[in-house]
Amino acid sequence: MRELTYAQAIQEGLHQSMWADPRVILIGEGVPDPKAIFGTTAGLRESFGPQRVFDMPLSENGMTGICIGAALSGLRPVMVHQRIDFGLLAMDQLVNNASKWHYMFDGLAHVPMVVRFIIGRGWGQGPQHSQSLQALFAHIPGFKVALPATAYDAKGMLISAIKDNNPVIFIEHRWLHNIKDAVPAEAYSTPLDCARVLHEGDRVTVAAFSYMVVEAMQVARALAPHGIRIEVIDMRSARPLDVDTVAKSVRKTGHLLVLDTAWSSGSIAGELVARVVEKEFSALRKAPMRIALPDYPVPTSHHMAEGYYPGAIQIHEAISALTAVTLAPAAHEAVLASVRHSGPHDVPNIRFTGPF
Amino acid sequence: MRELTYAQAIQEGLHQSMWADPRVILIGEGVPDPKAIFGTTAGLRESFGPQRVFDMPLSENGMTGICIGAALSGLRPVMVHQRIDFGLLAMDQLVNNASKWHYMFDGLAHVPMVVRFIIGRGWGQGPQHSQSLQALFAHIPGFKVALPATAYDAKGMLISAIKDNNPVIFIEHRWLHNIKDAVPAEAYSTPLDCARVLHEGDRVTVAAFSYMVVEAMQVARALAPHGIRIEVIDMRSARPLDVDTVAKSVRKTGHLLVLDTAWSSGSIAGELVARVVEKEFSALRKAPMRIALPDYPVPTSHHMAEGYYPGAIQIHEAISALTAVTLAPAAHEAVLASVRHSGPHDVPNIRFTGPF
Amino acid sequence: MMKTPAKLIESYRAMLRIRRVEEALADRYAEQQMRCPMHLCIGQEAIAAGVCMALRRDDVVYSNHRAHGHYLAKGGDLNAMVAELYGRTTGCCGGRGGSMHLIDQRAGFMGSTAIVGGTVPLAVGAAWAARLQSKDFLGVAFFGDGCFEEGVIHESLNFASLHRLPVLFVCENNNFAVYTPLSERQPARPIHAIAQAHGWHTWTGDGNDVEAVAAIACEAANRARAGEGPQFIELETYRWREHCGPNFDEELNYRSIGEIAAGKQRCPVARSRAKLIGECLATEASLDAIEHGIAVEINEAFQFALSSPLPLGTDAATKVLAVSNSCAN
Amino acid sequence: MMKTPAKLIESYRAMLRIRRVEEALADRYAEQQMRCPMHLCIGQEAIAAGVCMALRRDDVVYSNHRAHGHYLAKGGDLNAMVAELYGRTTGCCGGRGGSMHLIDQRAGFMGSTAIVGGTVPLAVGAAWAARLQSKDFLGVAFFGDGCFEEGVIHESLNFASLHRLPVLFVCENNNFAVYTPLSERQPARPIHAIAQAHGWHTWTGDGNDVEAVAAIACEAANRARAGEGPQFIELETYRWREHCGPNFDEELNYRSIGEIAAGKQRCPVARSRAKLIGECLATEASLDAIEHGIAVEINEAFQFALSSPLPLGTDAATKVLAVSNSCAN
Ligand SMILES: Cc1ncc(C[n+]2csc(CCOP(=O)(O)OP(=O)(O)O)c2C)c(N)n1
Ligand SMILES: Cc1ncc(C[n+]2csc(CCOP(=O)(O)OP(=O)(O)O)c2C)c(N)n1
Ligand SMILES: [Mg+2]
Ligand SMILES: [Mg+2]
Repeated sequence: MRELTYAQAIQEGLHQSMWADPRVILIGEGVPDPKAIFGTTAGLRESFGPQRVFDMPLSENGMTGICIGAALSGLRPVMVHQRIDFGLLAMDQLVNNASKWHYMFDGLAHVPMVVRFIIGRGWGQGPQHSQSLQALFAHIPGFKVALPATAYDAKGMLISAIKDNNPVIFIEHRWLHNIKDAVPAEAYSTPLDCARVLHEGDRVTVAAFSYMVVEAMQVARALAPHGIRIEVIDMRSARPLDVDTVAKSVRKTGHLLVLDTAWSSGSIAGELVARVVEKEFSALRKAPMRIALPDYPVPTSHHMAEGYYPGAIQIHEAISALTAVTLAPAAHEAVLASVRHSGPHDVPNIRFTGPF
Repeated sequence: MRELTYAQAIQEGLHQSMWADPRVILIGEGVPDPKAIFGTTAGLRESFGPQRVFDMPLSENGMTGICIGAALSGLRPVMVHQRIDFGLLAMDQLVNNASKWHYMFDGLAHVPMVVRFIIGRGWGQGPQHSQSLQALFAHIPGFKVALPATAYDAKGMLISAIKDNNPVIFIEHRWLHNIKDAVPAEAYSTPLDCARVLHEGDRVTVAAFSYMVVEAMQVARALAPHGIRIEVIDMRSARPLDVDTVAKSVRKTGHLLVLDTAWSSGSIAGELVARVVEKEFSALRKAPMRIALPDYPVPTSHHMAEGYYPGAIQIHEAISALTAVTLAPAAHEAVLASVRHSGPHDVPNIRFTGPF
Repeated sequence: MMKTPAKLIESYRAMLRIRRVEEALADRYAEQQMRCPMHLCIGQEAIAAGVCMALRRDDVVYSNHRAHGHYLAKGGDLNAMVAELYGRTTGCCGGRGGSMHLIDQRAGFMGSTAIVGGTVPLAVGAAWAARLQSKDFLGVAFFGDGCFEEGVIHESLNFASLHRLPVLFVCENNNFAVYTPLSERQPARPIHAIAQAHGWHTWTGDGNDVEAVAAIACEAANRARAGEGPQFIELETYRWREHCGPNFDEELNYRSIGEIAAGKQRCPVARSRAKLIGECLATEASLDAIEHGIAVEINEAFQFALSSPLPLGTDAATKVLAVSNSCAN
Repeated sequence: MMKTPAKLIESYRAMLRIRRVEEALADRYAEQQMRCPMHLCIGQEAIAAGVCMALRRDDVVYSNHRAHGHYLAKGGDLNAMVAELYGRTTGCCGGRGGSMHLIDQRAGFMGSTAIVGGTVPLAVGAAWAARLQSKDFLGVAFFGDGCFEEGVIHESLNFASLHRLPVLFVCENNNFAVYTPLSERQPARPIHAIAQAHGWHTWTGDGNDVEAVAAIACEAANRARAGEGPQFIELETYRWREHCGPNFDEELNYRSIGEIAAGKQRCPVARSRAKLIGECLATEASLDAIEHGIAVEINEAFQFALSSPLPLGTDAATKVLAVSNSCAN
């Protein structure tokens, strides 16, 4: 089976979208530079030329407005920001204009635009370079907010996002960029409003966003040999939230655990917990749980950041608490061993050596 | 008992804070102008002079940064924005700098600053002038987010906010500005982290934010004569969320209804529902509910906006559904009659005649 | 261009029409049926009229909260505008926008919004789209002196200059943002000097002189269309009424009675009329006929609006998201 | 000011110290113990050194992601900086900030941050606070050519000019933002011309000539302190190494080998040394002694850092909110 990394899948999705539709343009700080946004825009200027692939001034709000204006005059811009933290500079144009234009002008116009934001962690990115701000966008009507967790979905959802006539906030976790997955060569669209059951189970529903899907799947695979089957749902989108898929699963499992890469308070994990409870209260056998970041910024020092990011171990613990299942000590050890992060905690893999 | 409107209470809180501490300065578009931010800044330039009370250029992000810099050099700025929508322009300085400065610089410095934002509704303010964006701030560690609902708290919480060494996001609903309450003449501080039980009851816990407290209290008063006592909690702050007070109440009532002035999805109402469920699952007898705005912008036309804002009627209905209490038809009619908004739906009272 | 009497009369008519429409809005606002904030441009009509005289229909205009004049001068539908203020289904936004959100895309009026500075980069984006699609329409942004304080102006000036885009910025300097004078917001230096420093070609003029405005706009538009890069026009003008709402505002005391009187003295409409009559370019009778024609049109527009269907609360739930046809495959 | 040999030697020492510190950081970065993004200013030292020579200790400096030079030149504690990069408790932010977040308030270094443009208005705010508190310290912001594209620059320029604040902006124009040349981001016009249009006094100079830099900064600081308003200094400079990280980056091909060589040719440290020797202002031996002193200091700093305690994960949960003493009553 053909495999690509998530970054390659993004690149391929961009390439095929630009090839299919001459209205698609690509712009962002560093888009055509040698590092090519972690490789996701590699070769695109060479393929489509400087009239469709742009670097840009460090003017996040203005350039967002310029892209909105270009979209309203017939183009389909894809903007890229290397860090979602920079998106805070563009909140005015995104929230006041892009999200509302179609609505407030009675559907007479629309803003077909994709804004790629990269969230992440590790290597001392620190308080201002590794926020996970998806909740800020997920609250806003008029946006679609995509958070693909696999290379397959990264490509398919990006293609959908570019074809979509609404502003789509497309959020990639950096620790996903190097993970491989089977990715068909042809162009394909993945819906922007459906969660996906990645691993079937009956003991507990684990609904995960973005990179937390990876952690959840590790636990699912580690527990399966011990007869504990958990249902892992890759939420894929934060807006709209596919509550139905989760609700259906909860009706089966009776337990809900939600995983997010963001600060816990006010996270989309909280929203999902609330929605499921409002809908499926009687199906729940215990209080739902969520695992997300503690409510403070991440410090830069890797020593101090140790333990900041919950992962497979914490997921495993939460599942044990929810299901009240106790593994035999040896089995328990085996599970822990198989999910433990190998190498330094602040890098996605041992090949990662900085410097950013 | 001495009564002031909420707007007068704000003005008095500002006046007393500036009088007490010469480091306090006040700045905002229109602060010293004839309309004085809905009267909340009236007379302050006259009292404290142009070296402490400032109008400002239309530069929301830059001026926020300038106030942060001033705060770091010894002043205690209070900034005012007539609409929270304009705050979207300042998200970078607020979230990337103000909220994190103390943390990321190891507590060596702090940003004692209050940012007053006005949320609201009515008179065709429309999609870009009446958003209720508290959830965006409530998600961010490092902020305190205050939403006083009474004149008493407006003054007390503003005084606390100004004394606080952290950036405090202080959110006022315009429809509160003209409501009177008993307000002591002397300066007093109200905590920024405590909800308050405004009306005791045992049938259902109604936890409300900002203006929704007014609607909830109408229902509480209307139901009381019929022997239905609901517990109304004025949440007062969105960050930190005083979950304990709500949890305690839910242990008594077994039912939770949360009211917010914002879009439902991703609201602080959702966060509160999730937190209470995570904590008090077994105390809940039914699925908790929330009442908030539908997930789309408000249109400008008052015809089209009719029904957009849920109020006492919907609260009453939700309470009936939660408690499964059916009032006799006459009693039901009496309740409805007493909570129905009088006059046009798009103004807080009939004296309001625009133009903004 | 403006040298012909026909053009002069046309620009007079455009200004007078804006004036009379807004006066009618102001008169009826107290009836409490137009229930939205409304910013009148009475006194500032020459800018809208003069600049739009120089534009083609396919040139795209973006505007701000004070948009009536720009919308009408660009050819926006009057009925749809009045209906919009009344919140009717026939309004240009179906009632969703009100006075601060006007649109008539067929007339090249792409939208006005309520956030100061919000549409400025959109006009640059339009010009960029024109460039990238090898079309020759212009992007035009109208904005005020207060708007010039927003950072997005700087970002827009930089990008447009970098790509030498076919864009026109029209800064209506009425010396106030709400009730705050320019002197409390900006240092004593010309606004256009900053655009110039960014590499824009700049123009200044008396915003009360429609002929002068049109002449500048015409030159500027020609240059922009010819690929000579972005053009910045700063025009002095004066807002006669309150910042927001239908009334005059002498009682607010943020500007002197003398200043207001001097502002009104420079009335662009009266000036144009005086010239037309004084230089025998038009007769009193012909101008009266224009006045009459406008009155009829306005009357019809209000009738149209008031007899248009009311939207329902349930209509508000629609069009939250655009249908994504192209996603169909 | 710079005319005395002592001052020249002092500025040479300041530059050399920055250079050697950063070289040491670069050398050890591969050990993977400094685990955070790190932006070296090697090649740009004359700006930090020259400007800070002109400042008083109580003048407050704000800086950006490329902050080591500014921090050191302003008198920031070397041990605390190196420890910060190693993420130790003794770091200037206790490990919370890393290379992009330096602070030493006693030295008047108020903070550097990772968001481009983020600290620029803070320096203006400091100057405003000085004015309002009748103090005579200056607010100083160091930033790059890329930063100048952010809207917040415009807003900061406007406000500082409006109030004629005692503020110095130092624009380090190294012609690149990451790997993107100025020509792809800004039109061909001088950056400082925009500050000038905002009413700032502007200065330009060769950022490789520490003497020239110090002379300009001295004049500018005097003017600002004397109430003559904000001062903008634009200096040409060159970044020798990769945008972020310890290495050279010829292989990335975003700039030519010739350009890099020419950049290095203008080495401010070598130039200063040549002058000191050439004009007999210092002996080889005395300069070697400086070199040696710096080496010792750096060695000690690394020892200090590496022998400092490691923070714990649990430390991260503290200091999220400031204690609000004044709220006690
Ligand atoms: C970002 C933002 N800040 C503040 C406001 C409130 N506001 C509306 S109009 C206005 C004044 C604008 O002044 P100017 O640009 O000169 O236009 P004018 O009203 O004079 O035509 C202000 C401050 C707003 N709508 N948007
Ligand atoms: C708001 C924002 N946008 C983008 C970035 C990513 N970034 C970090 S440094 C940099 C280049 C800055 O260029 P310049 O200001 O010239 O400083 P230099 O690196 O050349 O010293 C960029 C784009 C950022 N940190 N913040
Ligand atoms: Mg104005
Ligand atoms: Mg640079």
